[in-house]
Order: sequence, then C-alpha cells, then structure tokens
Amino acid sequence: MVEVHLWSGLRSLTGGQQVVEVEAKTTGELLRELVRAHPQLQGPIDAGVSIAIDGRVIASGLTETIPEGSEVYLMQRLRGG
Amino acid sequence: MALDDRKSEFTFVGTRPDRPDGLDKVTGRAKFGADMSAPGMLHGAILRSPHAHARIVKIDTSKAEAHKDVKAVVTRADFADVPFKPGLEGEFWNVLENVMAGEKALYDGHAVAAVAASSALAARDALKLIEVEYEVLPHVTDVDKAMAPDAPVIREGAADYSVPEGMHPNVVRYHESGHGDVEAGFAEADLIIEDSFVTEATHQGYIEPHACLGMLGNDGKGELWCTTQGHWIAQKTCAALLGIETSQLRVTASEIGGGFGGKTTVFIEPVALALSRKANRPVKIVMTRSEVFRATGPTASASMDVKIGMKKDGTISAAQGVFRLQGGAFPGAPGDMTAMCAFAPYNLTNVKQIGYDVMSNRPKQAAYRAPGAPMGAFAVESVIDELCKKLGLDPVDVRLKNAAHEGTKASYGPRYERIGLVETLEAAKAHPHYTAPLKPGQGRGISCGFWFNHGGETSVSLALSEDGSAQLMVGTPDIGGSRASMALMAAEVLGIPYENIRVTIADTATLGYNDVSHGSRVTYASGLATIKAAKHAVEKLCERAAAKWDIPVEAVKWENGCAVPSGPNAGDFDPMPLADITADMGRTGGPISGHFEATPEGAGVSFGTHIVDAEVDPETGKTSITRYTVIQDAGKAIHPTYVEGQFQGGAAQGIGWALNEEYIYGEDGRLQNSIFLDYRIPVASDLPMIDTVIVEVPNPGHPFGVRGVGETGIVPPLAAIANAVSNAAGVRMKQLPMSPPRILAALKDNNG
Amino acid sequence: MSKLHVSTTVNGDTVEFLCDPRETLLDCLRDKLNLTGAKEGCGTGDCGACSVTVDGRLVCSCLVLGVEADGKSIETVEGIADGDILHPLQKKFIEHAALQCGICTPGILVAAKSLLEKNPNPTEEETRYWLAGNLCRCTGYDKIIRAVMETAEELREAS
Amino acid sequence: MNYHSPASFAEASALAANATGITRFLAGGTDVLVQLRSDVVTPDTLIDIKKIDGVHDITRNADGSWTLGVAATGAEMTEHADLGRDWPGLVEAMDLIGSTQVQGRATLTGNLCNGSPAADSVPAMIAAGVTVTVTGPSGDREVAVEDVPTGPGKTSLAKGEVISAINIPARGENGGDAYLRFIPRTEMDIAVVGVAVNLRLDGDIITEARVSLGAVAPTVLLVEDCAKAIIGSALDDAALDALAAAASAACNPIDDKRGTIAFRTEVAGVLAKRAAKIAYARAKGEQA
Repeated sequence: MVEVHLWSGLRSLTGGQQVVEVEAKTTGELLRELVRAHPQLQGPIDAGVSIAIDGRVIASGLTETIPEGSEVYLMQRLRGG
Repeated sequence: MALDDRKSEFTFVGTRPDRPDGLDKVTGRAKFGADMSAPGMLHGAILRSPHAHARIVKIDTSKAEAHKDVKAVVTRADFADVPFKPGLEGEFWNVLENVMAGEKALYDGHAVAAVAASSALAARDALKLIEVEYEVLPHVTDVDKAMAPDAPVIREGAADYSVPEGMHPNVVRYHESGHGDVEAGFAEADLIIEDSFVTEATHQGYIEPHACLGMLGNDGKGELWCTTQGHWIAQKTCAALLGIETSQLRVTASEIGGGFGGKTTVFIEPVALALSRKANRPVKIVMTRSEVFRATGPTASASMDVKIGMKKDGTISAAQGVFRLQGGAFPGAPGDMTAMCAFAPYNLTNVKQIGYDVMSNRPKQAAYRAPGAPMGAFAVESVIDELCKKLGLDPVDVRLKNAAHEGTKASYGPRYERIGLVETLEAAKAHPHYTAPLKPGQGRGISCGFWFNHGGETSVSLALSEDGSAQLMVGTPDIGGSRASMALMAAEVLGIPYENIRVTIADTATLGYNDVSHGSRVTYASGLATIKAAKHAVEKLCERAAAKWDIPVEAVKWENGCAVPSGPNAGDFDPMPLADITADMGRTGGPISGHFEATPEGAGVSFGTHIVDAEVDPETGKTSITRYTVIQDAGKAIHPTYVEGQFQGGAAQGIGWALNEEYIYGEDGRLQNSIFLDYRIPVASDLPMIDTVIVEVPNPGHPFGVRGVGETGIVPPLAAIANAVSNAAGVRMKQLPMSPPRILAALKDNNG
Repeated sequence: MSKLHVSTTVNGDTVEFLCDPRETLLDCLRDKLNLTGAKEGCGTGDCGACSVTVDGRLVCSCLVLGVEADGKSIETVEGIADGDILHPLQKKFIEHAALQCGICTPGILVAAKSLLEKNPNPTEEETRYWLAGNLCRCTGYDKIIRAVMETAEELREAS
Repeated sequence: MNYHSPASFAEASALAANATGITRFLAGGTDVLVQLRSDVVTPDTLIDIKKIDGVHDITRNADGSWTLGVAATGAEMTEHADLGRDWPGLVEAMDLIGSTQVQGRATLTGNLCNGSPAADSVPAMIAAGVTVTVTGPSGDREVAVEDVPTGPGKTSLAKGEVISAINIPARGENGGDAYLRFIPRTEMDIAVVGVAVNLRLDGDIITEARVSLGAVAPTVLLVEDCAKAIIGSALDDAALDALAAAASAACNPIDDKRGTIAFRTEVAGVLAKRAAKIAYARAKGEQA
C-alpha cells in the first residue's frame, strides 16, 4: 500500500481525507487507483498533477516505480515563466 | 530514469565560447517575429474594448468590410466552438475568450474584432469603421475588492472544485497546504509578527512586441511564424481555437525578443490565422506597445497576510500565510504557487499556507519568471527581517539556522533531495559585500528565494554529417543563449569541437512535441535530451567502429571524440575519430543520428540569496540601488557567462518591480500607463553593476548536475530591496512598488 | 493623399521609395527597404530599439517621418560591420554575452557606436546615461556597459 | 494627412492660415509623431519647418543675448559650450528631456508648443526671461514664454501663427540659473515636479530672481512669492525655508499616475531650495 498525501484543496473530493491509501507500484497505477477510490479526483488529475516520490517530482511518467515505504505527494502541476 | 552517465569532469562544459547566433544578432540579420513577410501578405489589426467590463450588444462591421483596402473582418463567430469548463480544465476556452471576446468585454484592451487590409495603416484606419455597441457594466480591478461580497461577478461558474462554499464567484481556485500545528508553534514563539503586504501587477516587459505571420487555407492546412516561448503550445492552441487538426498547422518559432513567461500562450496568432482563412492570403499582425501592456500577460497582483513566530535564538517556531492573487478576468493567478513557494526555503515544524486565485477586470495574467514566488517571498522575507531586527539577530545567521537542506520536509509537502540553499547563504556571509561599510542614508537587505523548476515534454534529434560535424535540432526557443549550452553539452558527449555543432530550433513539423521554454527547463530538459541524443549517436558510432575492427561492440568505448578499444584484451587498434567513422557511413550502414524524447523527471529545485544596498533620499523618497550581489545555486553552469546573465537579468527585473513598475488603473478601470514612458522599467543609468556568485551543488536529476537558473533570480529581489529600503529609511515598506510618493508618505507617517 | 517620393542614402547606398506621409523612417526602412535590423519596441521613442543615425545624429527612427529622410544620410545596424569584418563593438558584444535575446542589440550597437565616435573615453556613468534610452530587459545592462567600456579602451589603445 | 515643407516662415504661416482641420508644425517631432502614431492627434496638415534657412542656428548677438533657431535640438544646445556657460540651467533643462536619441530631435519650440505643464525646458525658459518671436499672417510679434501655454495642450498662438525664433536675454554679470526636476528613475521620465531658478547677485545678496515651477499646476508657473522670498537675502536658511514654503504654497497640482498632490507640493519646496543653491553658486562663479 502507498500512502498518498493530497494537497488540502482536494479534501472536498475525498470525503475529507488528506491522506489516501492505494495499492500501486507505479505512478500510472497510483493515478488510476486514486480515481477508482475517489472518482471526483479525475478532474484535478486531468487538469494536471505531479507526483513527488521521496522528493523527486514526477511530472508525467506513468511507469515510474514507487518503492515500498516511499513518501508520496500529489501536487498541482507546476507552471513556469 | 537511470542516470548512470553522470559526469563531473568536463572538457567543454563550463567554458565560455561565443554563441552560435551571435553574428546574426549583432548585424541585424536575425529574424524576429515582425521581421518576416510573405508574397501577397495582408496586415491585421485588432479592435479593443475601451471599457473594463461591458456587454457587447452589437458589432457592425459593414463599413469596414466595404472599405476597398479591407480583405477580411473577423469576430468571435469566426472561431471554433470550444467547450467551457471551470478553473484551468477549460484553458482552451479561457484562451479563446481572451483572444477574442464573446458576450462581454472583460477588461480595457480586450479584443472584440479584427481586420486584415492591404497595408498596416489601412488596417488601423479600418478599425475606426467598426461600430461596437456596449452596455457598460460595473467593474473591479483590485484583488481584495474583487473578493468582497458586493463585487461585480466576472463570470459565474468559473470556480473549480477547490473553492470552499460561500466564497464570491470571483474566487475561482483555492489552495491550502502545510504541516504541523501552527497554533502550537506560535505558542512556543518569543516574538510573533503578523503583517499585511501588497504587490502591484507588473509586466514581463520584453522589448519585442508580439508578432506573427499566419497562413491558413480552406483545406485546413496552415503555416504560422511567430515569436513564442513554445511553438507546440501555439500549434495545439491555435488548432483548437480554429477547429483544425493540430498536425496540419506547422508553426515555426522566430528569434524571440524576450518572453520571461509572457510568450507562453497565444494572443494574436489565432486571429491572424482566422483572418487569413477568410481572406485566403497570409496575414501579419504586430502588436503596438500599448496593446502589449493592455492585452497581454501582466503578472498577478497580490494582497498577503503573513504571521511568523520566532524564538530568541532565531528558530522559527511557526509560520503561516494567506496569499490572494488577482489574475485578470480568467482563472490562472498562481496563488497556489505563491503559497507553496513562500516558506519553501525554511525547515519548519509548523507551517500553513493558503492561496486564492481571484478574477477581476484586468487582462489575463501570464506566467512571469517564477510565477507567484516573488510576491510571497516579499511578504515572508520582510517579516523575517523585522523579526531579526527586533530580536537583535543577524539576518544571514537566522536564515542559516532555519535553512532547508537535503531531507528537510518542504513547506509544500515532500522532502528535498540535494539542494544548495545553505551553500548560497554561506557564500553570502563570506562575500565582501555583506560586511562592506554603508554610507549614511544607505541600508542593506538580504533575502532568500526558492523556485521549483520544471522538466516538461522534450524531444531532441542529432544528426552527424560525413565531414564529422553535427546538427542538433531542439524544440525549445532560445531566449537567452541556450543554443550555446546545447552545443557545449553535445560537444562534451561527442568529443568534437563546439564550433562543429550547428544547433537549430526545429519547427513543429520536424520534431515531436516540446513543452514551452519556461520553468527554467531549457538547459535542464533540452540539455538532458541533447546529452541522451548524443549518447545515442555515440552508441551507433561505437557499433560502426566495432564492425570495422571486427570486434564485439562491448569491446569499444568512446573517448575524446574517438572510438577506442575498451581494454588491452579488445585488440590493438588506433583510436578512430568520429569523422573517420562518418566519412563512409553511407556505405557502412547508413546515416548516423541520435534521438531522445521524454518528459525528464528531476528538474531539481533551486535557491538563491541576494544582498542589496539601497540609498533613500529622505526629502524626496527617491531610492537608488548602490550595490547588488546575486548568489544562486546553478547545479552546474554549462556556459557560466549566460548563467551570470540570467542572474543579473532577474535582479534587474526585480529592482523594477520593487521600485517603480506597476499597472495603474483609473477609477474607470482603464490602464493609465500603457507606454514605456510611464511603465518604468529600469534604464541603464538606474542600475549598478550586478555582481554574481555561481554556487554549484549538482542536481541529482541531471547527468551533468544542471539546475534551471532562469527564474529563481527574480524571487529574492523584491524582499531584499524592501529590506534594504526599510533599513535605509527607518520605516517598514509593505507595499510595492516602493515609489517615491509611497516612501515619502511612509516617512511622514513615521515621523509624525 | 498620394504617396511621396523619397530619395535618400542608407549605409552608403542611394535608395528611393514611395511613402505615405504618416509612415515613419522605421516603417520605411523595414517595410520598403527590407532593412529589418532596426526594431520597433515601443513606437514612442522610449526604448531605442529603432536607433539609427541621420546625418550622423543618433535618433529614434520611429520618431522621424519617412519623408524627412529625403536628401539625408542614414546609418543602420546593417551598416556597422565593414563587409565581413565586424566592428569591435560587435565582436565585444558577442564575446561578453552582452546580449541575451538580442532584440535591443541593434539599437544599442548603433547608440554605442555613436557614443564612442563622440567620446572615445566615456566613464561608466556617461555610458549608462548615453544608453539610458535603450531599454534592455534581459541583461540588467551589466555586460552591455562592460562591453562598451572595454571596446572604448581597445579602440583607444589601437589608435 | 498633407505634408508640407515650406522655405520660409511667411510661407509656413500662410499654409497654416489657409489649412482646414487640424494643423501641426513639425520641428523635432518627438511629441507630434507620438500623438500621430497613437491616434491621439492625426493632423490634416503637417508643416515641417526644418527646411527653412537658419532654423538650426544658435547665435550670440552683439549685446550678449542669444537667438536660437526653432529647430535647434537639445543635442546642438548641449554641444554649444558658450551657450552652456551663459545659461547652464536652461541647457540642462533641455538636456533632461528624453534620451540621447530624443535629444537629437527635440527642440525648445516643440517642448513649449506641446503645452505640457511638465515640459522641462519651459520653467527654465521662463526663469531666464526667454521670449519667442511669433510669425503670423499680420507679421511678427514677440511673446514672453510664460504667456504661450494657456492650459494642458493649449497655447495662446492663433491660427496661422508659428514660432520663428527663440530669444534668450544676455546673461549679464553675477547671474546664475539652475533647473532641477524630480523623476522616479534617473532618466526617460516626465517631470513629477520641476523647478527653475534664475538670480543675480550684488556681492552675496540676491538682487533679482525669477522662480518657475513645472508639473504642479495646469500651466508652468512663474512664482513671484518665491522670488520675493530670496531677493535681499544671501540665501541663508531662513530665506531657503521661505522659498520652499512659497513654492509649496504656489502648487495647485493633481493626483495622477506620476505623483500625488501631497508629494508634488512637498517636493516642489525641496527642489526649489536645491535649485536656488545651485543658481546662487553659479552666480558667484563657483562650480555647481
């Protein structure tokens, strides 16, 4: 199981949960499982999210592996100037 | 991805050769956006709303259409029907609505119609023949007023899921994050300072106005030449707005005369294409400076409340901030970024940040160099400075005490990998500037700054020629010398001279999708892809050498531009130079190319520390910047001169933002200072030389250790200058810009 | 009104064109003579990207009408190099990375050349004030000022 | 738009007198072209006066007074060492307008006729007692500079009238002038406040003074009370304070994008003091 830390704004879509546990070994699985658990997350995920695995920010890859026990954060997609 | 090819000893990287496009740029030969023309070309011009908020009752274009020189007139009806969605999910709709108004004009300068005519003067004259009937509506341009219960509603339904119930419809996105227990943290503090800060909107201020030349036939095939930071996003967006297939539109990026985030979207490009489709001729549109100010990307303005608790020893026990950003009449103000970056330099046990994205009757904000971060740093670093002063602590020591490092849980959530904030602070402390004596009337300020940096979709190809030279095709427009960096990285891998590599910014038809030149990503991401593409070519070169020597490819390695046997057992062969392999490559297996495409993960966050001295004339409130030092972690500087240039440019823009630049709106909601005379960017005589210190703490996410450097440099200046001015004037400045009238008024208030 | 005939000299070449009296010298250089080196950054004389000299005098070509060029001698960035030999300022700008995007560069080179012709030994302050009408948004001016000052020094040593 | 380049002022005047619609004279063009291109003012008739003989001349007359051609540019004035020695304040005021490039074109005449209360050269001309020769359908007349502007963008010149020369008085003995303006940057801005001081000494005592303020009222002001505050003094602190008070009292400014009422009023006094000190030092023959 992976503990996914969401940003607080997503709580309204997850019944108040800010940490969601899903079964996932890759970033792609993680996103899929998040939506399966909380269908309303589809919108924000479509709008763009990044996944931080132990501090490394994954902006798009669906195949990045998530090591057991790693710290995972869902973040809004970053924009730059 | 695996970074087994990490390198720390370099031959080419870190040198300072002349840039490949230097000659073109000093002789006037380089072709920028407005420098292209085509046979049969028409000139387009855009009619803009004089009202901040008005319903468009009727547009009568008949007189303009009847004019002999006019070949086409377009309004919103000439664009595709793009679906509306809330928040940023509906970004195509937002861009279309910005490019050409629908039912309402939403800000002074909003496009409502456009013409194409046989000359630029005729097009401008024809605009006066278009009659628009407006029903003027109440407007709001201030962020706090736009959130107030009685504010006029810009657009119902624009708010996304994140906005808590009960907020004004102009609040369209909401962000909240943090960790620990701030109330408990404040209870531990020996001193708490809570204050409010305001920054005005500023413009990216690139010297080249937006310009494009578009041709779109009735067969749905098109060509677009434009000045842009990203021609693939222009391609994708234009196609969506015009209802054509993306691949049928080929976009070529011109040389770009500055962007700083402001050229990451489209404004006139879809209009030129719509006019061209109607007139069946190429159409060129070049914005005037006034149009640039009124209708393209300023940054957001901000209103912020920051509260920080500190112990007597300088430890920050808790920090919280509320950041309200106004981004014009569309969702997108980076309140989330402001919130996430504001406290990011510090190792905090208790932190909480809230960001709001608020709409008002102003132009749609565009990204501007580390979008959102400078405002938050201004508020936070001002409060830290005040805490240091009240507790009698050294501002660098306090920052060092609280500085984030590898393993620190960032204020926005995850833990940091290897970062270089501490190194920049130590360099600041050791720099002679920090201890140089000040003259009477002068004050010194420092500030740290943070920016995420970005990877983004990237595709690079490299092709070798028979004579042993190489052509490198990248997809990120060169805004500040990146062709030089790319050539250096390719030279490093191939082992051939820098001068033998020709770097081209490929058009959308010749490479796969590339994300925009933004997020300080070019040297990082295109650089990483260049290295990988060159490695790919090297693999093939080794294969050819192995075949010639008739040994296994594993027995060949690449060294100093030559294939060599990997060890004594591989055989006794002289090194085979690249040019010897390419000379007969057609006969030995065909052309040799390398390619790489990915969305590189691991851009690596970046930190900087700035030191600035300011002198304030107490009788007039006028500030001059007398000394400035930028210290920033570049990971690895590929071309150090251009890294310095990024540091200096960021500082200069920050000086403008801090002292004199601002969007000034009248009671009527019209922009009052839409020319460079009154939108006061720094001129040469305003600035001192800007010293730089390049700190190199390698980014684990790049084979050479590169971190983006373009944006972080604008994060610390607002606060560093505010701290310097406040120290010089003896009064805390909480509103930017710190224009002379504001400083003089603050001095008067303070004295009496 | 019909167009006016203008006969002038640009970078030593005699040229002729027809222009509307409302068209500026900058419009005429760019659109009629295809000399797109001078740029329009503002159209109000505030940015200097369109700098040229008219009879040796530094001006903003956006603030000169095309018809006023009649009988004059115009020098633009395209005329700074001597054939394929770059002017020392041009070389120094490349060497010092005194340009990032390069849009202000043509105007700054024309203005800097005019400065050095008038004052071969300018102080940093004189250089900064002379170039105050040439906006650069990329560099913070540091490398530009250094490039001009160093060129001046080299030219003095050479002469 | 019709473009004319007459060969004499009489011809220029006749063209203007007979023109219909909006007429503008083109000297340096640094205001006219900006207005034309931004569609603020598109003249029907544009009369370029630069082809008239002598319009670039800067001439010192036998009595020490100066006559300037109407197209003499700021750069030409700055390069004229003798003019700068006589009237450093006036030359510096002109030199402050715009960039080096703008200096290559801008003229005193244009700065005056543009009618801006913030025009830098106008307070300096008024303080110096400059007059202009106006050529009209009924001949020439001489007008004091302070009588030319009548409001923002407006002048007292009648249809068909054109300024044909600028007349600067002889400097005379023991005199000095100075002009200071406040701008937020170091260059390229419009004055938020401008103050010109011209004075004459007898020993240490000021015997004559003219003080003019720009950008603090609908037109540039010639302020008698400022002159009175320093005449008879050796510019001691009391006189300087009185000068500052008189300058601030004369202000009738507006709040706008460039400055506030309070700021302009305050800074007018500050600059009046500073400018008076420079003019005083110059009158004493000291470097300033």
